[in-house]
Amino acid sequence: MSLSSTDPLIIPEQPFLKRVFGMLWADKFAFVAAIFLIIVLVLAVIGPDWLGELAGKQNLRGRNLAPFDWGREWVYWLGADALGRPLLARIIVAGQNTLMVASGAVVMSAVVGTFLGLIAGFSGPRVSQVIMRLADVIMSFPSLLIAVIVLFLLGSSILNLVAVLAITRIPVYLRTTRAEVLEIKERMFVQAARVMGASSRRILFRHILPVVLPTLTTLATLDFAYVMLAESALSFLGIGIQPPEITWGLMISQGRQYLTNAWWLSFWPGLAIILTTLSLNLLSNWMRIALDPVQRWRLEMKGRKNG
Amino acid sequence: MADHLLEVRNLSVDFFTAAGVVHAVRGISYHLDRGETLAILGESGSGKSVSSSAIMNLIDMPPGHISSGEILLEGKDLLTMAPNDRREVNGKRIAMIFQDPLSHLNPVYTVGWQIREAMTTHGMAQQEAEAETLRLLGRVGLPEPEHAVGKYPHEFSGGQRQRVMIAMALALRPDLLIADEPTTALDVTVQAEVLALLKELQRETGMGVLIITHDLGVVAEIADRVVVMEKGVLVESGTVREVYKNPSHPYTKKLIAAAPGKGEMHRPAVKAEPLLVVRDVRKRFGAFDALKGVSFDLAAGETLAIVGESGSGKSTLARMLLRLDEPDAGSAHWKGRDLFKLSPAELYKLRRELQMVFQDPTQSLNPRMTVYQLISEAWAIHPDILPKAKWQERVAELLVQVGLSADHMGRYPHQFSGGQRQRIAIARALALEPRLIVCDEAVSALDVSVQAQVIRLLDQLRRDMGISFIFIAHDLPVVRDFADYVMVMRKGEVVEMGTVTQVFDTPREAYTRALFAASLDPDPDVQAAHRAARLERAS
Amino acid sequence: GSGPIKIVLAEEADLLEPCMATRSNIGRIIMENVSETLTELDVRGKKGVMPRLAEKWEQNTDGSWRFHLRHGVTFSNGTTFDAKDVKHSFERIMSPKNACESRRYFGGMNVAINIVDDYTIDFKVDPAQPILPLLMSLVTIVPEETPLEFIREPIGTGPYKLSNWTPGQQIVLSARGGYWGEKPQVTQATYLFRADPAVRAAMVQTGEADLSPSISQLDATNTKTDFSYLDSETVYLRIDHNIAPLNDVRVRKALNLAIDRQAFVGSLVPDGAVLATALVPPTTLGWNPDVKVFPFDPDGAKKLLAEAKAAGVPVETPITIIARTANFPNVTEIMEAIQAQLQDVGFKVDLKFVEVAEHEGYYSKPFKEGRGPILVAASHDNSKGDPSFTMFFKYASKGTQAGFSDPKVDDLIQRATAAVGDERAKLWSQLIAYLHDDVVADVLLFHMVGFSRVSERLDFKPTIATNSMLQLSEIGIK
Amino acid sequence: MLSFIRKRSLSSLISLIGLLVLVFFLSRLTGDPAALFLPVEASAEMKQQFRELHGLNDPLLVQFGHYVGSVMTGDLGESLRKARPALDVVLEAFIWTLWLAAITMSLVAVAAIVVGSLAAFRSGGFFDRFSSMISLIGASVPDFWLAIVAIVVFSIQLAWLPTSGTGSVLHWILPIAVLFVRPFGIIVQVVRGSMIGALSSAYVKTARAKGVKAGPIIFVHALRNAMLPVITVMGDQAASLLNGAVIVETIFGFPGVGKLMIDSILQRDFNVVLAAILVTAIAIFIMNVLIDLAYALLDPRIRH
Ligand SMILES: Nc1ncnc2c1ncn2[C@@H]1O[C@H](COP(=O)(O)OP(=O)(O)OP(=O)(O)O)[C@@H](O)[C@H]1O
Ligand SMILES: Nc1ncnc2c1ncn2[C@@H]1O[C@H](COP(=O)(O)OP(=O)(O)OP(=O)(O)O)[C@@H](O)[C@H]1O
Ligand SMILES: [Mg+2]
Ligand SMILES: [Mg+2]
Repeated sequence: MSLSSTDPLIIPEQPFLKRVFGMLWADKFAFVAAIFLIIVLVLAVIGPDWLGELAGKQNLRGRNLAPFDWGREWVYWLGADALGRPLLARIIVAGQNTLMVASGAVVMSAVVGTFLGLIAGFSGPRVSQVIMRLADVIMSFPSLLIAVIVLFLLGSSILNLVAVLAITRIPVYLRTTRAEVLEIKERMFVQAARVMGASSRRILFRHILPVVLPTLTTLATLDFAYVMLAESALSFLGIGIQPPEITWGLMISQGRQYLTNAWWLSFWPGLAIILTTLSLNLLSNWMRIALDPVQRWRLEMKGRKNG
Repeated sequence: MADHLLEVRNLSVDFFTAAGVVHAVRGISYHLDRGETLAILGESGSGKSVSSSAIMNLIDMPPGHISSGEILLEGKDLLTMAPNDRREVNGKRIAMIFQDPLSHLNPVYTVGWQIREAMTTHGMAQQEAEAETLRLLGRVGLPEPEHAVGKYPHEFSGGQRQRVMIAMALALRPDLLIADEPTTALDVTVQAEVLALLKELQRETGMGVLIITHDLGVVAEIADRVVVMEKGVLVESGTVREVYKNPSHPYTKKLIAAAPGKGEMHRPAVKAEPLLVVRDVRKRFGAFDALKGVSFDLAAGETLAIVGESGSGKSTLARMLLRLDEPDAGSAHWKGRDLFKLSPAELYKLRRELQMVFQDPTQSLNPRMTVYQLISEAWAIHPDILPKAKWQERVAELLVQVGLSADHMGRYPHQFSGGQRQRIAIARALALEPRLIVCDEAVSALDVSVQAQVIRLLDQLRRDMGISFIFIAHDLPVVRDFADYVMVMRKGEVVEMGTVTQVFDTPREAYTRALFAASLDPDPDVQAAHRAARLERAS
Repeated sequence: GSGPIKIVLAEEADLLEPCMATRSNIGRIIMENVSETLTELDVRGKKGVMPRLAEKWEQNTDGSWRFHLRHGVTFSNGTTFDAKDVKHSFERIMSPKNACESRRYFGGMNVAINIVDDYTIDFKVDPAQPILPLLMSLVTIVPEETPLEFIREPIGTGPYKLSNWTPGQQIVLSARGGYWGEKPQVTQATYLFRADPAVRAAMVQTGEADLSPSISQLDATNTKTDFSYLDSETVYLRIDHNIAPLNDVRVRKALNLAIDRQAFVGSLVPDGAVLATALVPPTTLGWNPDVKVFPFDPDGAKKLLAEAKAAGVPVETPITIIARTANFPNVTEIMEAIQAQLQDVGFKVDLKFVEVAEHEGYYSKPFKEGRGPILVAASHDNSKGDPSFTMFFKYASKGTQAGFSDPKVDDLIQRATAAVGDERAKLWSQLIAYLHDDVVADVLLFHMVGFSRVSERLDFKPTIATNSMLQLSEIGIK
Repeated sequence: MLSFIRKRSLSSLISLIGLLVLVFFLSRLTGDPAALFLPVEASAEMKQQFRELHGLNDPLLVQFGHYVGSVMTGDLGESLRKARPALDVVLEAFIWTLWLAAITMSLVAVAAIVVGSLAAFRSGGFFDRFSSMISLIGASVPDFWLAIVAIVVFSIQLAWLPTSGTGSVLHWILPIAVLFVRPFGIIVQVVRGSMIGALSSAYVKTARAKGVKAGPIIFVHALRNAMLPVITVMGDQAASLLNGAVIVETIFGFPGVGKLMIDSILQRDFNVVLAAILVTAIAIFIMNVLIDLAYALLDPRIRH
């Protein structure tokens, strides 16, 4: 006997991808952001092979060419840099290194930080103390010093740079996660899971992590911008990525001295960073809603109306 | 004719969900006058809470949507009122007691602060509000109000939280009080006090009371009129007597017929080898002795009901048996091993044998998991119980067993009514096929017909599979129907313990007798007689 | 007129120690303003070494130098200046109890000082030092009471005394009474420090400062206030001759021919910069006008490379250019362009930017074992008028930055150092030509140009020495 | 609480010592200060003398022993570059940074919480979109860019504010404004995210049922529940202001500890680096203790 009280108008569940697309379509900003990011990704993958040569082609007579000269080849539409190299091409080519460094550092720090944070929040006071004091140490270790030490001892390479940037960002994730875990683990559903015999691992990853995740995603997307800029600061000090490699951060720091004379040198790569961060953030806000059952109707409803 | 205090006309509420539109309330109408008490009875999930939320303007819109109707407060439509005026109405003119006190209290503020705020928001001076808070907490029967005001919600027992909710709602002496299952977590003596308090206030201020309840006894005790809902539709209305004596709609008939407390009492067999031996368990919270030495035995296939005063330590005891809190002293031997001394690894192995249904269902369900995930998690943790291919089928089966339907599987907890959530929690506990289930007020939010169904289910499991139950409840008729042994608790101590027949038929202790005396009868006539007798005793 | 001025500098002086005044960030503030020297090099005219605290000097018959000191000079602490102070100053510089950097100019010399009387002093140097009077322009004079350790409050005989020093914020010098010389127009100078060139330029523009000796070429847009001046910095690529393929002269020549130096001028290097044929600027003694800049000849370079390759030189080996960020303006772009130009003729070139400590590791001996062929981009400053401050360190076998060792070079340096007058000039000229044409010691690039912004209320023209010394008494107020 | 602070101080002390040991050894592996202090032309002999003078020739362990010995007596050594006690140098600079960070973070906290909360209250609305856009741009704009543009606009074009330096209240405006932007951008987003969750909880419904106004619902009921991650991220931002406001300090000629630290690191002025790290680390440790206290203060469930 079923005492089911309501008989909802059952609409069959759509396949997963279609549902995601529907939800994405429902948030036009996120949709545009996703498209933008896909383009950026694709360009990052093919950029160096496609435009690498062009991006390195110097022309001292065409230095600091102003942007918006539609008469020229399209790669010059955003102007040229101090060596007359086409900025648009350079931005596209630089995308690869930039995304590699930024996503490498962000993912590494987020994963390690979150993991340690989960442990610190969930385990006994002793382990937690050790982890937290470690975080304190990293937090008060100036990032530049870490950079100098690591890059001096291990040599400069993209991987080492990623490691340096990642180390310095670990404490935020660690502390945020721990703080949230401390609160969430007191919630009843966590206790319910424990009663069912769920292992600590399961409780951490299935019950606690999903609640912390939205905050962490927000942080991570913001850190994307942070890491790109930090990388540019390191380059500026002579450690980190150096020409002829290019990243957006490096382009910004190279354009720095031309700020008042040729704004476009650092403006366009800056814009690239801003747009990427913005897109990531729009997408992470969207994801936050899409992953939250209590909020999800916002997307599903609109998706339905439109589609 | 003057306007009614409250008139609901043709109200319909829909919810948007991924699986489609849920018509939670469909064109219901009723009214309520000053000084009157209207009870809404109905099956769990029939739209009672939703319709009252609509009156309070608390439905999230969207995904909710009031598709038709008017809600008139003294002739003025609340649905079309300007937001600022509307806000003034809440708290001051209409107040609400929520069904699920834990999640409805702000975890980071003291209860005193939260009650005071109701008053200061509407212009009362701080000092006055403080005094009033103390008075209110005293009136709802919370012990040591001076102490209680400074405590946080998580430091209270379920019933105590409910009383905090009540105090908060009564703070401004509203014209209309909406009480959504206000007494489910209260023991009968406190329940009686609270109901008396409502009546008294009603007399003083002419307050109209809209009470949502499953307890026919409460209806008989307090209500003037009653409406019955089923599947979002209002199926019957009338005075309490009319409806009880002459139900016209089949659902109403079924409901009244299902009222507990009429069947045979269990007669437990001679004591078998005890499965669980609890000895002298003690627990302190700060300076407060929550448990002062509790001991009992429990054998396989037996049900021990724990009844007693709200705040007497029942949930605390349950939580300690499951090692969610650490006891200060005592032992609990499960199949000869002391639960309190097990290492985490050993405990893990025992987990699937001991399960618990929590008192606050909302909070005990992970809001990010669907019903399917919630229930099947049991098997993900203990893969040997059921192969993955069968999960879907078994979840559906369990849902139907507890009176839900298979197509609820993809929904999330927030999309359910209080009673439905409670059933999900029960289904989850059953999924593990444990040896012992601790049910902390597990059926209190269910309407009597579903309650009967669930009790039957549990009883059957007990018989067929030898599952033991520790059944914490306030509802004495349910206890009477289901328990083998009854343990009465008060102030952290066991007052009386015995077989169900012994405790119910020949209670030894005064407190136990007081409990029975305060118990309510679903028959309005019987209840009226009780009331008269009580008044006589009092005077 | 007269009055106070404000000067904004790029780099703060972390010390105001007189014996460190040869370091530019310190010297710019105290050299000849607070602490004076016996002699002074004329950088505006062609007068060479001029008297300052010494009125005149001559070489004794035994080869020692005798200085006749000025009478009536007092230190800002009131004590009188005499020969004892000079002796103490010199000994202080040579003392191992401190890290005075002027000591480096007297490396390898034995100096015996003999006080003849209060105002006469003899310096006997072994080996003989024909340019001792010039060297004395680097020795700041402190009172004899000055301890050997570094001091925080410089006392000197100069026209100014330190009146306020708030580390991180400002240093104030005020004119003092009792100065032996002419009273300067500037009564007080406040030094401010801003690392960013755009900010320095802006400060003069808004009136927050009156003088900024170094601004960026890009900001030098106002002809009324902005001046360019040859700033004695010479930019070059130091070649490490020890490692193939750079040990082959054809390869080194090819490097030189491959670079289009002229194309840089007016683009990445300001107009007014001079293509270098020597590591010392044209104002230096013995600078050789006959040495010609390598032409831009990519075909010639290719040909040389091919020849070298045919001779079995591993020209394919990747060569690394080591450069330091912010070493000189546009260093990144210049190095990238050079890299591209070298690659155009067929070199394999990597570019590596490092921070200052690492750069130093590549630039100076001992060189790292197992290094590949490297070119170190560096900038060298010699405004002292004599090549000896350069040649030994950069080219002698024992020189700390020398990338090769050549007996003929060693010999020329040794002889030139000991020579005087025209002979000295001739030898230096020879050395310069030999280094450039025969050894092809390094890839010389430019003598750089600096820009300064001077408020219109000041009357001041920067000179080649402005980098290391900024004499307030030379600043006029309109 | 006192015992909590005592315990925390003790464990912080241990990690502080660990930090110093780590920095001491690692930094000494990164090159020779003699080569940087002396001009490139300096002879090997001079370099040797310099090292002798500063005890840099001893084996690392001996150097460490000396250092520990002098630290015990409260002496953190001399700055190689400045020939002054390293601690004096650092403290002088640290005061500036502390003020800069404190003022900036206070402004950021207030502004970001207000903006983020309001954005969350009407999430998806115009204000939300607008403030998100602004804050994200803020979070991804390079600070030197902002600094130079601010100087060009406010000091040169409009001539309202001094370009740089210290002295008057006006001098503080631009540096603070520039420092403000990034943490503001980040914290707005964190507040927003956290608040969306808090605003949809049941207790907010209770507050609405009590007739509480929107203001208190947001800032009293929801905010306190949403504060945990916000405080953490604020702490992180404050920490990076405490040891990393380099660009702003450099451009605006602000005599803070960030620039000092960078210079000392690049010049291998070890004693200053160690002293600077010690001072900022103590500040950061104190801040972290305060943050942990704040957690407990904000959420009674965390108090044990
Ligand atoms: N946000 C929501 N989304 C979808 N369905 C919902 C939502 N909220 C409530 N419902 C559905 O509306 C119906 C009515 O719920 P309501 O809470 O009013 O029940 P109830 O009568 O109070 O039951 P109970 O006695 O169990 O508390 C239920 O079937 C529930 O599943
Ligand atoms: N964390 C805590 N801190 C302080 N006191 C607590 C805490 N938890 C429970 N208590 C107190 O312990 C007593 C017993 O609580 P418990 O929840 O066991 O009561 P109960 O018998 O289950 O009552 P109810 O029937 O109302 O649910 C109550 O007085 C409660 O205030
Ligand atoms: Mg309900
Ligand atoms: Mg309870």
